[in-house]
Amino acid sequence: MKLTIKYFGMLAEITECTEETITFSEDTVSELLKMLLAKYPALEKKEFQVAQNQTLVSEDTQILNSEIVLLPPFAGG
Amino acid sequence: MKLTIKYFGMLAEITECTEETITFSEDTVSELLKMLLAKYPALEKKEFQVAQNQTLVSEDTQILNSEIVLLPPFAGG
Amino acid sequence: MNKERKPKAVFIEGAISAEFIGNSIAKHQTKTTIGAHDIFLGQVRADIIDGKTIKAIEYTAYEEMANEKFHEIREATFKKFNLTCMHIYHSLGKVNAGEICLFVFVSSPRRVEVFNAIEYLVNTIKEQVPIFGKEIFEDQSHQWKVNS
Amino acid sequence: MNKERKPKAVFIEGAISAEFIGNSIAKHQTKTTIGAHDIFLGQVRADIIDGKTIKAIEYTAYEEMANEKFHEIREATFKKFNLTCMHIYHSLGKVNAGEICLFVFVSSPRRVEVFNAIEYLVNTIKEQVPIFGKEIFEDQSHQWKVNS
Repeated sequence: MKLTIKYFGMLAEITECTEETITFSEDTVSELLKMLLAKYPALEKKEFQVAQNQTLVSEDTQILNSEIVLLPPFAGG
Repeated sequence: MKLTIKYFGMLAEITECTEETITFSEDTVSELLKMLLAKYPALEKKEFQVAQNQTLVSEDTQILNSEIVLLPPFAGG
Repeated sequence: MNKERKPKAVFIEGAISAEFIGNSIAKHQTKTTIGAHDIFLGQVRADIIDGKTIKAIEYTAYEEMANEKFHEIREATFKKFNLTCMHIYHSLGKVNAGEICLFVFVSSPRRVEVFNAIEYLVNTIKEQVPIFGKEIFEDQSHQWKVNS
Repeated sequence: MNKERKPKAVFIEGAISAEFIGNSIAKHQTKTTIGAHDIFLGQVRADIIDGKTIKAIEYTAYEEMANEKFHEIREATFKKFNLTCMHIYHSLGKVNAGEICLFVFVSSPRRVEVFNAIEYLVNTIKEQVPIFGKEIFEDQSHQWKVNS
């Protein structure tokens, strides 16, 4: 399937884009992350969380949606 | 000695004055209060504190000053 | 921290305006070590008691002692918490329901300090400062305010 | 309390002005059941890091999720505390040192409610809302803000 990945803050500096569309045939967040870390090794050192449907998800969550978001540490206020 | 007594809030309603000067020959706050309660029996039912030199004092405090203040419950804010 | 601060004027005649508060906030925008402000405002409630509505509170104070106490409380609060600045204003005279009678403003590099300081300050002011409030009803009768 | 409230706009482009805050306070003077307001303001600090001074923070957010989160936090806070009203504003884009980036405003009949609510709200916002801050130094280099 086609998957849109969005990156925020320091993560977008590493990927050099705020959004990209990839082809993804696996199942879980963990498999997606493996793929993204291979593409962007510098992500390995960064702390981040993954959101699907505007909700934080864990690594074993199934990817249902067409949009996945990578979020660095929150720093509001 | 001549003593000035000040009354605030609901206490001034009972005494019908905010300030008066009395002649006082005793020693402690407790003796002064006895005198004032005799003059204003309605004070008996009221909660209040006594200040000398801008400081709250207890009943056995000696009266040193020429000004004593009777303060009803504080209600700032 | 043993700086001695001069007593500052706390009492304001009548209500404290929203504009006054806005101006006070604006004055802090040159202080760039501040990361967090906390502002407490006390507002006169139109409480209904036995069918009668409070329309104003008339504040009086034993001013000499109140000013002394405000100064003591300021000093104690500066010692207890890491604050950059602190402002306290309280009304005297008549304040209508809906108007503001108490304005307490603390600022610090860090938020945890302002949360703790504002609560301590407001509670201590209510407890220790000789201020009295005459609650005036619509029919001009009155009762004396008691802090809960 | 199970009133459903519509999501309210939280994000403001650029700094939050002292005048905006003053106006917001003024609007509450018709609400005569309110006895206590508490206002928290987050201000951008000109921190010095390795000899370089922060001159601004540029805020971005994952807005769809942030708005959803703000709405959830509002609802949870209304359930937890007895509040008459609640307002939250956060900046997006560039906010200079000394300027205000967060404005949280709670009101209640009683002061204990506003003290507890403001602390809960500010901490929860910092913890749960996907907002990011790029701290820009005087020489235009930058680092990413981390909440402590």
